[in-house]
Amino acid sequence: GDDAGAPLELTAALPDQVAGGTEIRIGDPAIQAIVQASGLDKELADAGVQVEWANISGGPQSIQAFRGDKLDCSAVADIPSLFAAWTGTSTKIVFQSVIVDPINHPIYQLGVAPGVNVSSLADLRGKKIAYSAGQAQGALVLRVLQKAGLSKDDVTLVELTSTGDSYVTALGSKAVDVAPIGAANVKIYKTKYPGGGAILTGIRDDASTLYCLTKSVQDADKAAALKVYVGVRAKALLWQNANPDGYAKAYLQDVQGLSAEDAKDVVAVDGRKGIPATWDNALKRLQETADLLAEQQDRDKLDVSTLVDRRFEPVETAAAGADVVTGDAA
Amino acid sequence: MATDTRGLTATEPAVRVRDLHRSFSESGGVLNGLDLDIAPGEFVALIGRSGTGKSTLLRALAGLDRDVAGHGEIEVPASVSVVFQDSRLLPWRRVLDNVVLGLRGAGAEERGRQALAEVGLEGRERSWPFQLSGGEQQRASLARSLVREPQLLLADEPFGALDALTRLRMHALLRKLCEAHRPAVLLVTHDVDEAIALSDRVIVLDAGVVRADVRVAGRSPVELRSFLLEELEIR
Amino acid sequence: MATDTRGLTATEPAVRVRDLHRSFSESGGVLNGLDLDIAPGEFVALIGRSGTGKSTLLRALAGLDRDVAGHGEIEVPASVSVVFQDSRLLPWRRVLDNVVLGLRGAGAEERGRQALAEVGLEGRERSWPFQLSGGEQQRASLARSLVREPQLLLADEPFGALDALTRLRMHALLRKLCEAHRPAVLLVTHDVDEAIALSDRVIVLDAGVVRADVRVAGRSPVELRSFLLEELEIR
Amino acid sequence: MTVTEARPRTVTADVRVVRRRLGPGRRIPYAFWIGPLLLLAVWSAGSATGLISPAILTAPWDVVVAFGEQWTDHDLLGNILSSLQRAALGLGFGVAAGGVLAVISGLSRFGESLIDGPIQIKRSVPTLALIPLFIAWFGIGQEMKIVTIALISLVPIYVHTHNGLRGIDGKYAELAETLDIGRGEFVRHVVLPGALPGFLLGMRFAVTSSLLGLVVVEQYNATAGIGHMITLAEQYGQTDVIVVGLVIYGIFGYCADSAVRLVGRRVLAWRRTLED
Amino acid sequence: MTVTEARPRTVTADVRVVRRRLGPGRRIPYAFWIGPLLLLAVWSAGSATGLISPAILTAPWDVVVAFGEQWTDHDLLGNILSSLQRAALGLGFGVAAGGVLAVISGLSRFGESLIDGPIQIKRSVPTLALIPLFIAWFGIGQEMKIVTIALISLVPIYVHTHNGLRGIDGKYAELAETLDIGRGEFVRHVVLPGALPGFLLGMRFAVTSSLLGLVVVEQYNATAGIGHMITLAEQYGQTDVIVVGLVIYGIFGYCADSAVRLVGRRVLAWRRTLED
Ligand SMILES: Nc1ncnc2c1ncn2[C@@H]1O[C@H](COP(=O)(O)OP(=O)(O)OP(=O)(O)O)[C@@H](O)[C@H]1O
Ligand SMILES: Nc1ncnc2c1ncn2[C@@H]1O[C@H](COP(=O)(O)OP(=O)(O)OP(=O)(O)O)[C@@H](O)[C@H]1O
Ligand SMILES: [Mg+2]
Ligand SMILES: [Mg+2]
Repeated sequence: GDDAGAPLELTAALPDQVAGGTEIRIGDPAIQAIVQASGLDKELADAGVQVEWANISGGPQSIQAFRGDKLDCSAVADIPSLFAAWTGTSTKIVFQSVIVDPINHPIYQLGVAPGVNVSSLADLRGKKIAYSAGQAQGALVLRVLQKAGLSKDDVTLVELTSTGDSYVTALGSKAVDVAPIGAANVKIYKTKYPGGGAILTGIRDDASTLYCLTKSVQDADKAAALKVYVGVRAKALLWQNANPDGYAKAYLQDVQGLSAEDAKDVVAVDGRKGIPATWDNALKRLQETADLLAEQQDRDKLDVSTLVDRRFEPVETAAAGADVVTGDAA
Repeated sequence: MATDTRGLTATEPAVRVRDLHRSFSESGGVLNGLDLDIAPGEFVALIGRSGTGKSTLLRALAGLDRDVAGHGEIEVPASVSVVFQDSRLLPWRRVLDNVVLGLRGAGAEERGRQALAEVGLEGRERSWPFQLSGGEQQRASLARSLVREPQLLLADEPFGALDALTRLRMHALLRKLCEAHRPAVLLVTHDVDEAIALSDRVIVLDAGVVRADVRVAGRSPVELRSFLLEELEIR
Repeated sequence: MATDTRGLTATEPAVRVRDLHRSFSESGGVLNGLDLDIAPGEFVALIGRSGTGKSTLLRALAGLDRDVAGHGEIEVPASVSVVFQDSRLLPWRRVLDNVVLGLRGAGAEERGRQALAEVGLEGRERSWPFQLSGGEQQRASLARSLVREPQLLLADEPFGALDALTRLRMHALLRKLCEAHRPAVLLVTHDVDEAIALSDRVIVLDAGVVRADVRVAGRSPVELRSFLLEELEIR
Repeated sequence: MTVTEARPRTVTADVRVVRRRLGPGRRIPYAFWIGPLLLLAVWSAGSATGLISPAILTAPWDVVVAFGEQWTDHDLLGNILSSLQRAALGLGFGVAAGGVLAVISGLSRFGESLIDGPIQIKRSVPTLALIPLFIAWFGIGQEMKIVTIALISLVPIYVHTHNGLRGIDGKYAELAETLDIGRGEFVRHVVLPGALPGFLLGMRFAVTSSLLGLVVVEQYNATAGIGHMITLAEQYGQTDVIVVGLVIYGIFGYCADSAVRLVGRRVLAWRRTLED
Repeated sequence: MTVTEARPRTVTADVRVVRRRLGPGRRIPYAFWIGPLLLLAVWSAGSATGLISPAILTAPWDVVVAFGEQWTDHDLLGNILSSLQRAALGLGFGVAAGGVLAVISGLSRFGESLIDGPIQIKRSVPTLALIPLFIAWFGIGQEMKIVTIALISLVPIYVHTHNGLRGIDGKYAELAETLDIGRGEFVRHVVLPGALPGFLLGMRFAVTSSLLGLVVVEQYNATAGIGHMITLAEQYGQTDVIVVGLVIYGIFGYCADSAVRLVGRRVLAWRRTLED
C-alpha cells in the first residue's frame, strides 16, 4: 500500500481496468499453489495484477499483518472477521465459498478420547471438552452445545489453545474427553491412539472467506486488482474440485510437506468446494455465529452486513458460471 | 618546620602534601594530618610498620582513593607511575604486552623488551603472568613502571619478593634510571638497609604522620640504621 | 651423600625427596634430580635466586603439581600445611573465617581468634581480606597455617611483606610454635639472616638441585652468612 | 636528625589528585528509573502525536483504562496471583535442581559427562515442542505447568552456576586441598561462594524465564493467569489487553531483576570490581 | 659446609604426594559425547521396549526414516540452510549491537541508566507478544525476522557482557588509570579481555536463542526453514517430522554450544581456574 491509488467509495462500482503495476498482498497459500499449478497465474498477469504472496493464514496472524498494513487480504474461516471488527480493525469479506456436502465433509469432527463413550451429541453431558475461546474450534464447541441443547454448565470446558496438535495430544493423554479436531487429523489421531474415536458434529463449519482490509478495497487500483483476483480464485476452487491429485501434489505435498500418502488422505476427507449463487445463506450463518459469540462471550452485537463487500459477489458467481451451487448447499 | 629540617633549596617541590587525612572507618584515621614535600629528582624512602598507611599514602598520591574518606591537599606532577604492592599484571596479557601497555610511539615494543631484559626476564616475553614465579612477576611489574620515565615514581615494596642478589641488581637498575631521567621517587620498603642504600632521604611513617624525616647524605649508615630501627620500634 | 652431610640420626625422615624432576617446558627443567630429607621436627630454610624453583619444590611437596611434567619420589607426612607465596585468603570469607577454615572441633573459632591476635590482627576478625594491608594479609595467611599444628609446615616467603619489627615478632611466634608441636618446617626466604636465625639447616637451591646444605648449629652466623651469599651469587 | 611532629590544623581543604576515571564511577542514585521512565515518555509522546497507532501499540492512558477494566471485571489480581504462584513454584524447583546438578557436574568430570550434554540439548530445543511430551507424562493440570516452568528455569541456573563454578580461580581449590577439608566443606566454603556471582546472574535469567514460561504453559488448561490472559487477548486481537499483560510482565521482570541485582550487591560485598 | 651435588640417576620412578582432588580434575577426552549418547540409548531402549509410545515420541529409527524422507522429498537441506542464514544474520547483528551497548552501559553510569532499563524490560516481555509491533514496523518479510532474532540474541550478549565487565577486578582499572592510557586502549586491553568470559557465556545463550527464535519468526510468512517445518508438522500431527526438527535443533544447539566452549578454552588460556 505504499503508492496508493485513487480513493474509491465503498458504494462505487468496482473499476474494470487495473492500473499498471498494481500489486496486491495476499495471504492465501492454498490458492497460491493452485493458481501456479493450474496456469491461472497467467490470467492474473494478463490482467496486469501483480500478487505478492504471503504465507500467512488464520486469524491472529492476518489481523496483526492488517494492523501493520502489511497485507491486503487473507484466507480465513468466519471467526476472524468478527474478531477484527470487535477489536477495531475494519475488514471486508470479498469472497465466500462453501463445501457442497458440508455435514459429511466437515472441517472439524469431535475427537473422543480412548475409553470415553460418546456416540452422539447428547452424550456430551458431563464430559470434559477442550475449549479455546478465541478460535474457530471454540465457536464450534459453543454451537455444538447449542445444538445438543446443553449449556456451558452441563459440561466441563477445559481452556486449551489449539496450537499444532495440542488437541490430539490432550485427547490421547485423556486430559480431555472430547475435543474438536481437524477432519484431516482424525485418521492420524486414531492410529496414534488406538481406542480413540471421533463423531460428526452435524453442524455446518464450512465457512470459508477471503477478507481484506477495508482500506484496500477503498483503493481504486487495488479494488480493480481484487476484482480480477476474486474471479481467478473462484476458478481456482473449481480447478481444485476437478484436479484433486494436482491439488494434493501442488499444495499438500510441495508446500505443506506431506507425504503423497498423507496428502491423499487429506484430499479424501476434503469435500468439494462450492461457489454459492448468493451470499445470503452464508451471511445468515455468519450472523448466527456472531450472535452466539456475542451472547456467550459478552461482546457487542454485530451486524455482519457491515463486514462484507457484496460488490464482489457477482464477480465471484460470474467467474463460476454454471458451476454455482444453490439451495441447501449454499 | 619540614622544609628546614630537610635543607632543601627553594625550588617548587614535585610532591607537596599538606594535612592529609584518610580513614576507612569511624573509629580512627589511617593518615592523620600528614605533611610531605619531595623535590624534583629526589629519592625518598618510606618505611613504617605493617598497616601504618604507607600504601594508603601512595594511593592518595596516585589519585586512586577517590572513595576514601578524608581531606587534605596534594600536589603531584602530571606523569606518575606506580609499582603496586601486588604486582598487578593483567592476567590476560602476555608479559611483554603488560610491560608496553599504553606505551605509545614506534619502538615501544623494543623498549619493553629491553626493560624486560634489564630485570632478567629475557625470553619470557610471551609467557602469561601466571607462568611467572613470584619474584618474576614483581620484576615484570617493575619493568612496566621503569619503561615509562615518569616525573614521579611511586613504588610499593617493589623488591619484596626478590633474593639478595637480584635485589642488588634491581637497585642498580633503579639508580641508573634515576640518574638518567631524575624522577622524584617515593619508595616503600621494609628493608632499612635498602632505604639507606638507595635514597636521599628516609621517612618513617607512624600513627598516620611523618614520625621521622632524615637526609642520608653525610651520615654514617650504621648510625642511621640504628636510629631508624629505633624510630620504627618505639611504639 | 646427603645424609652424612646433615649428620642426622637414623630415624625415618619426615620428608624424603629423591631424584625430583619438574619442568614446565621442553627446553629445560626447573627441578633436575633434587634430593632432600627433612627430619621430624627439623627446621630447614630454603634460599635461592628468584625463579630457581623454590615454589615449585614446595608445591611438589604439598602435592599440588599433579599436572606438571616430571618424575621422582616424594614422601611427606599426612598432615601438611602451606603458607603460599601470595597470601591466598578466600576473598569471600572474612578474616576469621579464613583462618578457621576447615578447623574442626569446639573452640575452633576461639583458636582462630587467638592466632589472629598473635599475628597482631586482633579486632580485624570481621574484615574482608581486601580491607587488609599487604602485610596484614600475609599475617592472616600465616595465622591460618599456624592454627593447624601440622606435621609439616611449608612456608613460601611468609614474612616478605613485613617490616623488620613485625618480622621479628613473627619469628618468635613461629619458634614458639615449633617448640610446642615440633613440625618439620621448610621455609623459603630471601633473607639470609632470617634463614640463619630461624633454622637448623639452610639449603641453597640452584639449577634445580640442592647446591649447598649446611647445618646452622655451632657455626658463626657471620661466616655462614658470607658463605651462603657466595653460594647464591656464584652463577 | 630532627623528628617532624604532626601539628593540628584548621584547614579542611580537600585537594586530591584528579585522575581520569576509567571505570563507570559511582552509582547514581535512582538512575535506575531513568531508562524505564524514558521508555514511558517515548511511548506517551508517540501515542499522543499519533506516530504510534493505537492498533499497533495502545496508548499508555488507554492501557491504564484497560488495566482498570481487567482489574474490576476480569479479576486481574487473581490472574496475577495464580501466575505468580505457578512461576514461584516452578522457579523454586528449577533453582534447586539446577543448583544441585550444576555442583555435581561442576565438581565431577564424570557427572558432567552425564548431565551436561542432556541439559545443553534440552536448552537447544524449543520448549513449546516439548510440551506434548510433558502433557503425555504429567497431564494438563498444574503439575505439567510447574514441571515445565521448573525445567525452563533450571537451565539458566545450571549453566550459570556451572560456568561460575568452573571459573573459580584454581588457587582457591589448591588452598582448600592443603587445608584437608572435606568435600562438603569445600562446596560450602569455596565452591558455593565462588560460584555465587554466576548463580546470581543465572537467577536473573531464571526469574524472567519462569515468568515467560507462563505464556507457554498457560495456553494449556488454565482458567487464570497472565499468560492465559495474553493468549486469549492475542486470539481476540485485543491489543490493549495484551499491552496490559506486557506491562505487568515488564514491571515484574524489571523489579525481580533489580531485586536480584540488589541482593547481589549485598552478598557480593567482598568483591571490589568495576561495579563498586 | 659440604655442598651436595646432583647425581645422575637411572630411576624414573614417579611417586608423588597424593592429595585428594577437590576440583573436577582433568578433562576426560570425548566424555563430551557420553551424555548425548546415553540420551539416545535411553530413547532407543524406551522405544524398542514400547515404554515410550510412538505417539508420544517417535522411535529413533523412525526419525532416521523421516529424516531421509524430508531430505529427499522436502528439501530438508534447503530448510536448514535458510534457517541458518536467518539465524546467523540475526545473531551477527544482535551480537554486535549487544556488545556495543554493553560496553557503553558498562563504562558509563549515565549510559547504563538509559540503556539498561529498557533492555531488562525487553527481556522480561514475551517475544511472541512483541511480534505484532515488529510486523508493523518491519513488515512480514525477512527483515522482520532478522530484526526479531537480532533482538532476541542481543539480550544475552548485553546482559552477560555487562555483567562480565562490571565483574572485572577493580585493581586492573586502577592500574590502567596510573598508566595514563586512553579510554579506547582501556576498553581494548582491559575491558574487553576482562569481560570476555562473560561475553562467551552470553554467546552460548545467544546462539541457542537465535536458533529458538526461528520457531517463532518462521510462523510468519516463511516458506522454508526448520521452524516452519516444525510448525507445519504440528498442524498435521506428524510427530516424526517434529522430532526430526527437534533433533536438528538439538544437534545444532549442542554443536554450537560446544564450539563456543572450545573457543572459550582457547582464548581464555590465560586463566587458571577449576576448569583446567
Ligand atoms: N579498603 C580498606 N578498608 C578498610 N581498611 C583498610 C582498607 N585498606 C587499608 N585499610 C587499613 O588501613 C591501614 C593501612 O593500610 P595500608 O595498606 O596503607 O598499610 P601499609 O602501611 O601499606 O601496610 P603493609 O606494609 O602491610 O602493606 C591498615 O590497617 C589496613 O587494614
Ligand atoms: N605454571 C608455570 N608455567 C610455566 N613456567 C612456570 C610455571 N610456574 C613456574 N614456572 C617457572 O618455573 C621457574 C621456577 O618457578 P618458581 O615459582 O618455583 O620460582 P621461585 O624459586 O619460587 O622464585 P621466586 O623466588 O621468584 O618466587 C620460573 O622460571 C618460573 O617462570
Ligand atoms: Mg602496603
Ligand atoms: Mg616462589
